[in-house]
Amino acid sequence: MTLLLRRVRPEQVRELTLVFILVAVVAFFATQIPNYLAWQTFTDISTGLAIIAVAAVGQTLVVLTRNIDLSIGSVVGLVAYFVGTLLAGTPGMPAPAAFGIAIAMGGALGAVNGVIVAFGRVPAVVATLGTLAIYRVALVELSGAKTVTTDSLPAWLLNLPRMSVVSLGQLDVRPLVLLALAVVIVFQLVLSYLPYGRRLFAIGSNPDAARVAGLPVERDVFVAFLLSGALAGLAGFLFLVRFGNITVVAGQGLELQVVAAVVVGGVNIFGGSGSIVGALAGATLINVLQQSLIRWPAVSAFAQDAILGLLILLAVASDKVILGRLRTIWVQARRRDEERAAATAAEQATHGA
Amino acid sequence: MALQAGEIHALLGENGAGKSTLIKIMTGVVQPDGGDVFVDGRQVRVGSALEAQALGIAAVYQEPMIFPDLSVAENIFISHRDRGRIVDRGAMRRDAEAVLDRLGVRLDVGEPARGLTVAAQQTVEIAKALSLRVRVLIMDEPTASLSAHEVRRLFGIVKALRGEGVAILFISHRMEDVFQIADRVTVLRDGRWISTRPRSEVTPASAIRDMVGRTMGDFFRRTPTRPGDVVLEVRGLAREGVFAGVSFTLRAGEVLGLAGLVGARRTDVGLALFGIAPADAGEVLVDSRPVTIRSPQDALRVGIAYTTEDRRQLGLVFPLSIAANVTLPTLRRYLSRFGLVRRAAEDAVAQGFKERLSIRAPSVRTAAGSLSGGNQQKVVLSKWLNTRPRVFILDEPTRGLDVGAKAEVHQIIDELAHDGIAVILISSELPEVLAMSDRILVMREGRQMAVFDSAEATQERVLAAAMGQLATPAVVV
Amino acid sequence: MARDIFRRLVRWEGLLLAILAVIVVVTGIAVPGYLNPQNQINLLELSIEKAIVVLAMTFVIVSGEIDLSIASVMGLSAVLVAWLKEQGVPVEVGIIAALLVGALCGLFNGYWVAVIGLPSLAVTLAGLIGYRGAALLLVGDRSIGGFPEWFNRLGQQPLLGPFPLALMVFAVLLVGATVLLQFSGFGRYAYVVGSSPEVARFSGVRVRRVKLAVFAMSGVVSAFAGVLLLARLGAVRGSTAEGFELDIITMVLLGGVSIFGGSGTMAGVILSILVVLNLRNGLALANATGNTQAGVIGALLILSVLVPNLVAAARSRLGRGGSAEAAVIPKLSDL
Amino acid sequence: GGPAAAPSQSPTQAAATPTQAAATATAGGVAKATPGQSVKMMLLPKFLGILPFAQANKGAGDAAAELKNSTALAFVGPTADNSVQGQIEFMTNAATQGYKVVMISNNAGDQIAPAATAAQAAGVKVVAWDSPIPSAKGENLFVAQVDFNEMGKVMADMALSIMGADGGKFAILSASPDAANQNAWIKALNDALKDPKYAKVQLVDTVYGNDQSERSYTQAQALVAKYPDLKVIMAPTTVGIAAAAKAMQDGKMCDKVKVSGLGLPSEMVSYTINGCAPQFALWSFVDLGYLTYYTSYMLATGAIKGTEGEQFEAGRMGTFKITKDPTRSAGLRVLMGPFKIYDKTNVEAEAK
Ligand SMILES: Nc1ncnc2c1ncn2[C@@H]1O[C@H](COP(=O)(O)OP(=O)(O)OP(=O)(O)O)[C@@H](O)[C@H]1O
Ligand SMILES: Nc1ncnc2c1ncn2[C@@H]1O[C@H](COP(=O)(O)OP(=O)(O)OP(=O)(O)O)[C@@H](O)[C@H]1O
Ligand SMILES: [Mg+2]
Ligand SMILES: [Mg+2]
Repeated sequence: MTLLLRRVRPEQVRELTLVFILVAVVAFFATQIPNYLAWQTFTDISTGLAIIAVAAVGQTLVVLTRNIDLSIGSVVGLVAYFVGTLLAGTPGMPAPAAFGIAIAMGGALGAVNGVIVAFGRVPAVVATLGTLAIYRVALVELSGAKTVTTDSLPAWLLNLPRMSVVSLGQLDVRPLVLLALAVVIVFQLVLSYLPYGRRLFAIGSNPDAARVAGLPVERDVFVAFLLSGALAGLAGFLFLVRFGNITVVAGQGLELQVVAAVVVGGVNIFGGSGSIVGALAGATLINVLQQSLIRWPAVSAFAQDAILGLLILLAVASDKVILGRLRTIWVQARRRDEERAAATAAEQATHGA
Repeated sequence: MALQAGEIHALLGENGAGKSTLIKIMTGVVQPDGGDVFVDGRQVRVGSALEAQALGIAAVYQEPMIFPDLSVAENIFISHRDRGRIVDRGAMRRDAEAVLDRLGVRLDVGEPARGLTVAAQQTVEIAKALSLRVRVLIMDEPTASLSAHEVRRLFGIVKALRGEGVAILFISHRMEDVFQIADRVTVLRDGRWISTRPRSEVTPASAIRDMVGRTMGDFFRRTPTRPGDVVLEVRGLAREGVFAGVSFTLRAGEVLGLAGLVGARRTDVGLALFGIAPADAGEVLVDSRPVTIRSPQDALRVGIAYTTEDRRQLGLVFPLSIAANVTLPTLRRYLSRFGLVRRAAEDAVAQGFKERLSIRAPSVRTAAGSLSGGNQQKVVLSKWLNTRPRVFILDEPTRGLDVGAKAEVHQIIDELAHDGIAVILISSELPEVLAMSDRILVMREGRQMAVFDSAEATQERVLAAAMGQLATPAVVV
Repeated sequence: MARDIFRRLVRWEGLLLAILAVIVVVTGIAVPGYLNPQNQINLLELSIEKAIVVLAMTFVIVSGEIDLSIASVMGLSAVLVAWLKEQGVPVEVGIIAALLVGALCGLFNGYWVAVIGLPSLAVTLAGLIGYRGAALLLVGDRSIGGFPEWFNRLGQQPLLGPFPLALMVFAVLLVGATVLLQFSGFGRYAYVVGSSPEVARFSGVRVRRVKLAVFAMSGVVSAFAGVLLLARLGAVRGSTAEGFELDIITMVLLGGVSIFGGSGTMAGVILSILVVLNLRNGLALANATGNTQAGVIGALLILSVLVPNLVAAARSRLGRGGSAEAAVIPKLSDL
Repeated sequence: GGPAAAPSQSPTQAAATPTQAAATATAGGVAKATPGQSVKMMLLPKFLGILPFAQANKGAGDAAAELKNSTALAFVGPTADNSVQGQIEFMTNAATQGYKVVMISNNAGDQIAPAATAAQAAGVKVVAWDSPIPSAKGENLFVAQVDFNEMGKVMADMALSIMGADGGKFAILSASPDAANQNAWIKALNDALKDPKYAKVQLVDTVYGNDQSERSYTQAQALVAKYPDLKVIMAPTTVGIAAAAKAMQDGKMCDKVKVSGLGLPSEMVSYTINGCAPQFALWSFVDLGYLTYYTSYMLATGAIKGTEGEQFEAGRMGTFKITKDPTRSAGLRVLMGPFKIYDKTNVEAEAK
C-alpha cells in the first residue's frame, strides 16, 4: 500500500477517469440505441478515430511546449490531395513510397511552422493561424478545382480500409486503427522515457527556466512542430485512404476537433502537463459522443449539436470533479499511511530501548 | 575578479548592485557588452547556458527556476546529459533522494514541484547544482529562504566541495553567513567592482561601508511601545493535515514573531488568517468579535493584511506600474463616479509611499517588475499599508534584501507597531525574529511548540523548540 | 521593463499604423473606387458585426481566457429574434430576449470557467457546438425573413448622412470599450486577472467575478452583434455567422493582444481591424478571390511579427545595441 | 416581343450605354445577342476549388469567346469556410468595381437579398444560377439547371428502380440544412412520393453531411446502423454521394445498401460499375455556365429585358424562354434541363 501510494499519484492515472467516463457513455448509449454494442459500431468509430488520434498525438507534442498548431486541418487536406494526385499520376508507385512522401511532406509543412515559431519567435497561434490560411490557399491553387477521385487511385489504396489485419469472429481490426495505435504507443513511450519527451514538459512548464537550464529550447520546439506536421501528413494519408475523394475542403475544421480532443484529454493548453494516452482518450470520448448521437433514433438531426455541446461540457466537468475527488482520497490515504508508519517506528524504538 | 579552485568566495553588494547580472553573464544567460571571461586561463565566450555547463559552471539562481509541472526528481535531473538515452525513473528517484539527503531535506521527489514553498524550491535548485559535477559553483542567495538548521547543512556541503577543489562563488545579504564560511570577499557597488579582500581583513562594518559607500549603524533595534487592546485572538486554529492547535492573542502595537524550521507551516497559518486557504477548525476573533475568514476579501474587511513570501509569483503584477500595484487591493477608493480610475489620486498615494518608504524608482509610473528586490518589497508593503490594516501579517518580509533595505523594513515594522498595528512577523532569520518581536511563537511540523516573551527568548531556546527538543512539547493535533 | 513594454507597444501600434498607411496608399493608387467614401463605408459595414465582437473579445483575451462560442451566440440571438417573431412576439421584445439569452450564454460559459475552473478553450468549444445546436433546434432547415420594415431599414439603409446604424453603434461601443479597458477599474482588473490571476487573488481581487463579467459581456455583445447582423441581412438561417470566431480572434491577435492575457491595447486592436478590413476590401476590388485574401492576411499575420523580430535579431548581431529581447513579441513565454 | 432594332454601334459605345445597346431582333420575337460588346461580368460560385463550378466557368468562358466580349470574365469567389459572408462582400463590392452583371450560385439564401437589391439599385444585373435567391428579391433571373419539381420525381424514380417493385426504406444525405437548392429538391421529392406509384417507397430520415467528405461518410455509416433494413441512400449532392458510396464500399455493404442521387460521372464511375451506386443523375455544369453567361450578356446589353415571356437564342444551346418560376413564390426562371441519368451503360463514356 505504502509503495503504491508513493509511486502512483492521481495525476499519473488521470486517463483512467476519462476511460471511466467513456465506459459510462457507452453504457448509456447501449441502452438507447439498438445493436449499439456491435463490432460494426466499433469498426466504424475506430477507423474514423484513427485519423483524429494520429493528428492529436502531434498536437499534444506541440501543446506540451506551450504552443499550438492550428494548421493541422490544412496540412491534412494538402497532403491528402498532393499524395492522391501523385498516386493518380503514377499508379505504379509502391505503397511505402506514398506513405513516406505523405509523412515527409507533412514534416516539411510542420518544419515551416517550426522555423517561424521557434527561430522567428512568432507566437504559435499567430504563426499557425497564418499557415492555416496559407496552406489551404496552396491547396486551392494547386488543385485547380480538380478533385482526387477514388477511381484514379490504385487498388491497394482503395482496398486498405476494407482489409482487416486481425479478424476475431466479427471483430475486424483495420490497418488504419493498428497504425494509429502504434503511433500512440510509440509517442507515449517517447514522452515517458526519452530525454526529449521530458524536455518538452520542461519547456512548456517554464520556458525561461528551460533556457537557463541549458535545454535546447528552440531546437526542441522546432522538432515538436516538425513531428506535428509529419503526423498530420500521416493523418492526411489516412484521410486519403479512408475517403478517396479529396476536395479543397478536405480536413477543414479538423484542427478544432484535434484541439478539442487534446484539451478534453487533459493536456494543459498552457503547456507542461498531459499525455498522449490522455489525448487519445479525449479524442475517443468526443468521437464516441458524436457518432453515438447520430445513431440515436430519439434525437433529430437538428438536436444533435445542442446535446453534443452539453455532453462535452459535462464530460470535461466530471473529469475535473472525479480527479479532484481522487486527489483528496489519495492525500488522506497517504497521510493515514504515514501516520501508521510513524507509529510503528515509534513502537519499535520503545521496544528497542 | 578571480575565482580560485578550492575557495569560497563571497560576493556582496546592495540590492541592484549587479551581482545577479554578473553571474548571469558568467553562466551565459545574459551576454556582456564588454569584458572577458577566462576559465583555467583560457579566454572563453559563454554564449549559452549549455556552454557554461560544458565548462563546468553551475549556478543556483536567486529566483528559483523550477519547472512546476515536473516532479522534484525530474527538476533535479532535467538538464543532465550524462544519464543515458532512456529515462530510468527508479534510478532518478533514488539519486534525487540521495542528493536531497545530503542537504538534510526530506521531500517527496515524485511530487510535482508546483506545490513547493519557496524554501523547498530553493533546495531543489541547490540539489540540481550539486548533482552536476562542477568546477565552479555559483550560488545566488541560497540561504535567503533557509533557516539556521538548513543553512548549517548547506555550509557543510559547501565546505566539502571546497575540499574537492571546487571554486564556489557565493552571494548573500546575511553577514553572519559570509563571516562563517567565506575565504575571500568581493564587494560590488552600482555594477562596479569595489574591493576583494581575504576574510580576515574584512569586518562587517568595513564590508557594509564598501557596499553602501557610508557607515551604518548596528542591527536594528525596536523602540519600546505600549501595547494596546487585544486586536486578534486565535483559538485552536487548524487546517486538516496541515496545522493544528494554533492559539495566541495579539495586541495593538505588538509584534508577534513566528519562528520555525522550513516547512513548519507558518506560511499556512498566515494563509489561513488571510482566507487564501481557510482554516477548517478553530476560532478567530477580531476586536473580541468572532469572524469567519473564507476569502481575502473577508480578511480585508476585518482589517487583516498579508504580504506573501513569494514576492515574484504572488506579490506584484510586474507589467503594471508601481501606482497601480499599490492601489490594487483598494482600487475602489480610486474610482470616480463612473468607475474610471482617478490616476492623479492614485499617483499621489503611490508618491506618498514612495517618499515615506524611500522607494528608489524613476517614477510611480515605472513598472513594478523593473525594480530591485528591496524596492519591490517596499511596493508590496505600501500596497498593504494602504489598506490600513489592523493586523499585518508579514511573511519573510526581508528575504533577499540587503542590509540597508532590511534596516529600512525593520524601521517600517517598528513604525507600524507605533501606529498601533498588530504585526505578525514570519521569518526564517532567527536574529531578525529575536530582535523585532515582542513575543515569539515557535512552530514545528504544523504544531505550536511554545510561545516565548522577548525577554526569555534566546537563539538556543527557540531553535530547540523548533527542532522539537523542548522539554515539554505542547502536543496538539 | 516598463520602457521595454512601452517601446514594444509603441512599436507594435506604430507598425500596424505603417502597414495601414501602406495599404491605403497603395490601394488608393492602384485600385479605382477604393477611396470612394461609399466604398469606405461599405468595407466597414460588411464586417461591422465582427468588429463589434472583436471589442468584447479583446477583454476576454486580455483577461487570459478565450471565447470560441461568440459566433454561435451571434447566430443563436439572430435566430431567436426570428423565431420569436414567428411565434407572434414583436421584434422589439425579441431583441431584448436575445440580449438576455446572450448574457445567459456568457454567464454559463463564465460559470464553468471561473467557478468550476475548467479551461475556457474546452468550455467555449462546447459552447460553439451547443449554442449553434440550439439555433438549429429553433429553425432547423428553414430560413426566416420578412421582418418589419423599420427593422430592415435600420440594418440596410443609412441612418445619419451616409452612416448606417451599426456603424454608429460601433463608434459608440469603440469609445466605450476603449475607456472601459484603458481607463476604468474594470479594465485594470481585466489586465491584472489576465497577467497574474494568483497575484490578483492574493490582492483581494474577486477574480471569479471579473471573469464572469467578462464572459457575460462577451455574450451580450455577441448577441447584440447577432441582432445587427440579422437587421443587415434581413433573413436568418441556422448557420448565420458560422465560422466568424476565427476572423475575430485573428483581428484581436494581430492587434497585439497576447493570447496568454495581460497585455495589449484597444488602439492596437482598432488598427488591426482597419488593416484587415482595408486589405480585404482592396484585394477584393482588385479581383482577388477569397482564397487570395485569406492567404495574404495569413502571410501578413506572420510577417508583421517575423520581420521586426528578424530586424531586431540582425541588429543585435551587428552589435548596434538593442538585444534580440527587444523584438516585438520576443519570448516564447510571451506567446 | 423582342426589343426594337437598334442602330449599330461600336462596342465601346455600347458598353457606355447598355440600355440602348445593340441587339438584333429576329423574327418570331426570339432575341439574339450582338457579339463584340464590352460588358464587365462576374461569375460568383458558392466557393472556389471544386469541379462543378470550374466546369461552369469553362462553359461561361466558351460563351464569352463566342460573344467576343472584350472585357475578361472574372471568376472570383470566397473561401469555402467564409462562403456566405464572402458572397455578400463580393455582391456589395460589385457596383464599386463597375460590374454590370453578377452571376451567382447563391449559397447565402435570402441573406444575400439586401446586398443584391443594393447592387441592382446601382445598376448591376443579378443573375442566379445553380442555386437561386429563395425570395427572388434582388434577383433579375434564375438560370435553373433543371426543374426543381422534376428533380423530386427523378430521385423518387431512381429510388424505386433501384429497390424494385417491392420498395423499401431510403434516407436522404443532404448537404447543409440551409442549402436552398437541396431543400427545394428534398421538398419536391417529398411531394413526388405522394404519388401512389411510390406507395412502397418510404423515406425514413434526412441527415446532413455539410458537403464535407468526412461528415458525409460517417453520416452514411450511421444511417446504416440506425436503419438495419435501409435500402438506398439518396444524396442530392456530389460530395455526399461519393462519400456515401465509399462508406458502403469500405463497409462491404454495397449489396445491401445502394447509393444514388446527384453525382459527377468522373467521381462515380467505379461505384456505378461495381454496383455500389447503380444509378445517379446530373446535368452539365459546362452547359449551365454557358447558358448563364449568354443570358446575362443579353440582359446586360439590353438584348433582353428580363421580363416574363421573352424568348432568346443562346448560341449552341438553342432557344429559351423566360417564365415564372413555378417552384418559388416569386421570381423568373430560364430553364435549362434536362437531366441525364447515368448507369453502367453510359457512365464510362461521360467520365472519360
Ligand atoms: N529585467 C530588468 N530590466 C531592467 N533592469 C533590470 C532588470 N533586472 C535587473 N535590472 C537592474 O539591473 C541592476 C542590477 O540588478 P541585479 O539583479 O544584478 O542586482 P543584484 O545585485 O543581484 O541585487 P539583489 O541583491 O537585489 O539581488 C539593477 O539596477 C536592476 O534594477
Ligand atoms: N513535510 C512536508 N511534506 C510535504 N510538503 C511540505 C512539508 N512541509 C512543508 N511542505 C510544503 O510547505 C507548505 C507549508 O509550509 P509553510 O510554508 O507553511 O511552512 P513555513 O514554515 O512557512 O516554511 P517556509 O519557511 O519554507 O515558508 C505546504 O504547502 C507544502 O507544500
Ligand atoms: Mg540578485
Ligand atoms: Mg513560509
